[in-house]
Amino acid sequence: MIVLLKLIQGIGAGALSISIGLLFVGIGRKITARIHRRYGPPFVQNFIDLFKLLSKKSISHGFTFDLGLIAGFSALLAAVVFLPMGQINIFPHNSSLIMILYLMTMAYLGMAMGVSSSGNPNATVGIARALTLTMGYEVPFAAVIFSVYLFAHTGSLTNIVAAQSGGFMNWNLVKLPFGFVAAEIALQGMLGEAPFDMAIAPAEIASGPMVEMGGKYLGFGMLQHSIGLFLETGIMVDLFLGGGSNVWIFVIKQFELYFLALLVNAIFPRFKIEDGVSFMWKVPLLLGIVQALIVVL
Amino acid sequence: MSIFNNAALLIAVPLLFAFSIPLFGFVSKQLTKWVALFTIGFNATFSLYILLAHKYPTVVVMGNWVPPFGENLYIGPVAAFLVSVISLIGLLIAIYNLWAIKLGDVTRFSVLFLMFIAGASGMVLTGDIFNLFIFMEITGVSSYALVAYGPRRRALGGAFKFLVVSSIGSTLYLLGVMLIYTQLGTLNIAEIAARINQTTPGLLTFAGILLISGLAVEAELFPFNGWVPDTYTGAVNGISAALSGVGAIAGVYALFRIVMTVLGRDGTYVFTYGKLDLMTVVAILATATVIIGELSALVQKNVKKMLAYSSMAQMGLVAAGFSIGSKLGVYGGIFQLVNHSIAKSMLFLIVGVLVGSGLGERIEDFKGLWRRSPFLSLAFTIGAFSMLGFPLFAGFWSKFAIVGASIQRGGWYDFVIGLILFASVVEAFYYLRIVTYIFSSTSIKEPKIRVNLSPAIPIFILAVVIVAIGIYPNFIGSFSMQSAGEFTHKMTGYVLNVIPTIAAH
Amino acid sequence: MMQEFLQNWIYFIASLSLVGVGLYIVLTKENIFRIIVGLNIIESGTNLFMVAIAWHPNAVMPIYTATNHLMVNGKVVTADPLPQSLVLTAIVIGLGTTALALAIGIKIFEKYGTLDVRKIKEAEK
Amino acid sequence: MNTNLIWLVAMPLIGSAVTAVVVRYKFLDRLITFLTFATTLFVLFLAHVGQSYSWTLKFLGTTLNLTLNVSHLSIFMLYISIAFGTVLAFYSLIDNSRMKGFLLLLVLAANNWIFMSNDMIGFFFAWELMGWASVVSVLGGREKEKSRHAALYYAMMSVAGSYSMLFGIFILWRLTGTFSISANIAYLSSIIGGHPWWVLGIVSLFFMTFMIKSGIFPFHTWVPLAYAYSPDAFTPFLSAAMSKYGVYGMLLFLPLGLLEKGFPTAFGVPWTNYIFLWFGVITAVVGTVLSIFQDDVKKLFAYSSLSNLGYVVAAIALFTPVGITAGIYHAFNHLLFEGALFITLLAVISRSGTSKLSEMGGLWKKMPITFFTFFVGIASAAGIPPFNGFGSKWLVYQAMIKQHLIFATILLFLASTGAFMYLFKAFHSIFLGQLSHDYERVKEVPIVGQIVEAFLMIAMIFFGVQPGYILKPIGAIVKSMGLKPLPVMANGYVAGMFSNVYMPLIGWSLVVSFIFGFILFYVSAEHKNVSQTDNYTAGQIPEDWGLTPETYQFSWNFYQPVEKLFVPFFRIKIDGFFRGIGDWTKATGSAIKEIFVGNAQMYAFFAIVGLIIFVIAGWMA
Repeated sequence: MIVLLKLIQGIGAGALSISIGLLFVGIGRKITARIHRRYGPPFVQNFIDLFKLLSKKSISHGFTFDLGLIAGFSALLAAVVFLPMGQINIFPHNSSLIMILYLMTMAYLGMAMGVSSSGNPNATVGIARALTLTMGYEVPFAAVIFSVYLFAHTGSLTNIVAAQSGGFMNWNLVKLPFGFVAAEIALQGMLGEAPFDMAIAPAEIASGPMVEMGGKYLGFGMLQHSIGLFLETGIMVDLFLGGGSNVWIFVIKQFELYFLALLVNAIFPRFKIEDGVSFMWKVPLLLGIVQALIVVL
Repeated sequence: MSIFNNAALLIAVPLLFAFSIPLFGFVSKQLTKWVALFTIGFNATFSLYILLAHKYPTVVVMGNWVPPFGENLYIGPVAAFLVSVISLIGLLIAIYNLWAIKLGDVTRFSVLFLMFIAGASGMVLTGDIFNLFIFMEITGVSSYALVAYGPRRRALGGAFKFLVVSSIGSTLYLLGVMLIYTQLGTLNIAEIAARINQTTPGLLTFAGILLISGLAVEAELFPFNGWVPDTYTGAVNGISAALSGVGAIAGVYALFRIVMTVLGRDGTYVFTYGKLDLMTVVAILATATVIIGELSALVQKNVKKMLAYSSMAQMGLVAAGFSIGSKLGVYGGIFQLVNHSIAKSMLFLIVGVLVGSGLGERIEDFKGLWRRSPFLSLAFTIGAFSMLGFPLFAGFWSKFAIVGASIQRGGWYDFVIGLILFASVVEAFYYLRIVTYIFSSTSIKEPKIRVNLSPAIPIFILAVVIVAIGIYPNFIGSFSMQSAGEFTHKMTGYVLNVIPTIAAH
Repeated sequence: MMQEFLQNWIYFIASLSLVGVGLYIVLTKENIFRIIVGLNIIESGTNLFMVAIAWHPNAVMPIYTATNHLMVNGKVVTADPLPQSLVLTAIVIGLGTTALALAIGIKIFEKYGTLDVRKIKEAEK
Repeated sequence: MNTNLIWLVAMPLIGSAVTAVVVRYKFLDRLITFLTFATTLFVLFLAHVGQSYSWTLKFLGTTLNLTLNVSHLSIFMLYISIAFGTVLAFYSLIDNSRMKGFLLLLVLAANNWIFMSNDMIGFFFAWELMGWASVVSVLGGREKEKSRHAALYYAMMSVAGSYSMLFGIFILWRLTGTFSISANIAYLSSIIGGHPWWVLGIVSLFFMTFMIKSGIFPFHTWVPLAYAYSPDAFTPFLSAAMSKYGVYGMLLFLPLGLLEKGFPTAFGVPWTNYIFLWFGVITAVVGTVLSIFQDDVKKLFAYSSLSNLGYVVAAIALFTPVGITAGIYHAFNHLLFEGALFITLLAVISRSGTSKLSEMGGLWKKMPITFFTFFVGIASAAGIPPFNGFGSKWLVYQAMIKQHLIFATILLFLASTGAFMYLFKAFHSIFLGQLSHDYERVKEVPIVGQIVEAFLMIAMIFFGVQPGYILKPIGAIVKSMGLKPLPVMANGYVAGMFSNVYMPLIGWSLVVSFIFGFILFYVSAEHKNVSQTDNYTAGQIPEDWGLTPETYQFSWNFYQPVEKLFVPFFRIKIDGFFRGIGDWTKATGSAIKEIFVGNAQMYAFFAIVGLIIFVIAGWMA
């Protein structure tokens, strides 16, 4: 019986993350358009695109191409299940932060496998850039995570959220300001937003990994991006903004973070890959280490 | 005692046949080599009979002049053990010579070879220091001539150097003997050992130094071993094997018989003017030999020269083992001495066979030997690993014992063994360099090396013996332990067996 | 014991200086035959030393005859016979070694065409 | 006095003797090797903790008894190394690289003896035996000159290591008079309070040997050479099982009770362990960074195995309950996934004939089973949850964080993300991308290979989802070391210090979401497969540009942009230090050689000078 309940909750969480993700991207496109002083597509545009893509015939590069893209989508779906979202917390005792992060890498591994088996060098160069960038932002993010670990003496997101209950004052955002700023920059890298979107750079490598995706594969890519977006902002909310008492507050807080990222995305040009990584290892890492020192001493 | 079990035969028979070989020579040149083979065979069986049937300790009196007055041969555990090793290795080398010595003057070669074996056995058996000098000279003369036997010019240069340095060494030894004789009036080792306290310290130390420097030439210790590289490279491989196998045993035995039994006082040794005892001086020389030997072997390009330096270094290691003075140290020393002569003579024989079948002497020529003759490369690896002291091979136990004894003695000996361990890492490098050359086969197809029977037998037997000792060390270990007892406990071990009535004073 | 030994110090000095001369020749000369001669001088030096050890002042020859009494009222007057016999063997051994050295010297001359030790070394390098 | 223990050592020795005889016939040689491994594994089942066996050896003047006893640690290490060895031996039936069975069996005999020995002589005997047996096997590599150099370099390191251990053994023998390991360690921990420097000196002698064997930071330079150029069938055993000997040795010497003696501590860890921990961390980082830029696949995985060893050493250096558990658990995981990766590499190299990443590509079409095992292997090496690598990496972070070692953990995290980079690079360059024409005829490995690969894949998933089976014996080991073991509630449960993970749950959620993915995939419109060069290239066809699959495959200079970042890092060369020592010894050697100048006068002169020095030394000293 419990299993059935958990299954339904899981499906609900999955559907929620997909729809919220697509919604955010739609609104995001409208906001970026407004910044560029044009109207931009309706905010439900992404849902329309998704249905169009899923119904179009497309070409594939063999079994690993399909398996890879499906894995990319479903691994993220599995990771969402463990994320405490406001009062929906499907597996409260099993939401270790590092476990979720490593589960997300499963998704990126799947997508990378699919994309690079397509044989198009642009795709593999894109993946190589994405992995280098991961090494870039993981280091400051690790500094932040471990300072939060030590600060809250716990590794599971549920307890971190519980530790921040109560008013705005005891959010981690207030207690660990440097950590939040470092994590914010790292989030920029995770989402692949402006200064760090060299992985899907349309000009240099024909939008990198997505070069061979068409039809339902592009649909899967879009789904993966939206769930990833939901997950990463969700983690940031749980870590620093107290996780929200119910789901809708949780979603609003996520949108705040995404909105911040969008603003930066609309303005900044792209880093070269090695400058991006060295930037990540200078400013955010320094902040993270400062934060860690404060927590440790 | 019946004529047959008189140990003097060990010396008499080889000499008898040595000088009667020219008669056989008239019949046929090859026969002389077989005669030499059979005499050494007799020597080997007789000494093994003494060793295994535990016929020692016996004193063989010459012309029934009772020991302190007449000359005597003393067959203790050391003498029995070393004589059997000498004659066994001599036998194997003689078998090798059947194939190797074809050109040149075969009869005179066999005469010299027999004299060499007789001299070496005499050195080990004799109980009289002047006799020791005579046998040293016999071994010396025969080995100069044997070295000069080699076809190449280098042999003559090597022989001449060996001759000059050894004759200076033996004159020093003779002076030392005379100095001892003037004070104690006797030449018998046992009596000198017992009455060593009656000598005046100044003269005794000077005599001791002279004796040691004289014998150090034969035992290849540092300042006196200049002749080693040129002589070993100049000589024919069979002779280098004999020199490094048999000559080294006799040389080291003589040196430590004098230092430990004659000049020793059960654990303490003659002090040079009351400060530095002779044993420490020998220890310093031994460590210097090891280091210099290993380092100069490292940069050698020619395999024979490398093996020469390596045998010099191993003699240093053996001397270091002896110079520790404890029973364990002497045990390690003797065991290493025997292991070294087995392994080193095998290595020289292998090089002999390879050179014989047209392979160059440079290290690079060993490339891909595995393809051309698996038997020789396997034997070479077994010999090299035993020299390095890898487990499952004979050298492991003896090197283990020497390191143990020297650390057990402690004090500055830790530093000594530290240097020796560094030197053996260097040794590991140049041996493994050759082993890796052997097994990394090259693409160029070279003909297979055919090893005919006569050299194959000694190499095979020596390789099997090395692995057998490596797996079950107690067979040789027990003999070396008894002989260690004879060296360290001077009075009970040696003197009282020879002259029961004498009381040490 | 020491002062009896030093009584005939003049002979020891002489014989050891002979050994010194021999050593000097062996160490400095380049010609092989000169070296062999040097070796011989060392040999004879040691033999003299051995004989000198056997003798003490106003010693009598050690052969027992009616007139020659070895022991005079309990004190040994004869020279010690043993080192003299040792000298015999030492001389024979010296002979052997010199003969071999000369043979090798001749062979070296045949092969190298020179007797100069330094030139042999260069030829060998 | 259970005699079955002696059979654990004797069986491989007999097997090796038999295989030595039939070394000519490769299949027979491999068959007997496999049978010996199998019987040793069977004999191992009879051994259990607490058994002991000793026999006397009259040597060194006294009767010494060589004892074997089985502790929790040794039974654990024996099981994993012999089990992996059997799998490898089974695979080697179809392999044709130049590995000699009898050498592998010698190493196995030494392996069993090392893990069970309780006396220093036996330990040293087995250590040196394993040393030279592995050196000779490394010699059989494919590239002749390189494997010769690699074997020589490895030989020098292991000889230097064993001599330093020999020195340590006899110093201990002089102090305690016995050779038994447990007695000596007890003695060391008893006098540690009195004069710590003396004890640290002895222990560092032993630790140098163990660091060399496991390839830890200052002594890691031989690892890539030895792994890359040893025969392909021997590399898995060399990298998976043999690197654990150093770890086993360290675990023997770690419980010195430094904490109780009030030893000065840094971050709650004795300062000696702290320094040693940093050696581990540096190895992890160095391993990862150097591995990213390798083009030879075996060198790439050699560095990866090096960096995983760094993890293990960093964890056990903490000497806290969770640290030791994490270290041993990661050692096991490393053995499993590194072994699986090297065996699949063995398959790929034997089929494609090259070990250069830039020359391979697109092999997944031809070797599906190998492809899947390799995929599971790199997933678990990167530490992705459902597979076995995650549990131990996660525990290592928990252990480090518990001691507030933030910087060390950040570096380890960098090492793990770097791991993902080089693992994907290898995965892509071998299996994905363009399949070149001359690999058209490549076939999958024979059925035996597929069975082994499938078995390893299932093992990785099983131990990933059910880590309890491994954590229970490790708990026993930790308890035997006098620490409180971690609670293991259920088989699937990994309890960390900060949070805990129920592994099967992750597995189930992945399965469910995969089902959703497939449903969505088949619901949407159908797709048509196209050839590998039919790509989005702005209208032209790659062939028009004269592109062949090889040139169109992107695998050369995979992380070239990152290389600029690490250029300052490459300038410091560790093996320059060892080469320096080598050149110095050679220089002194040739200087000393001048002494033997070659003419009789000089030698006679030396003799006389020696004599004079003798006399003066006697007089003056």
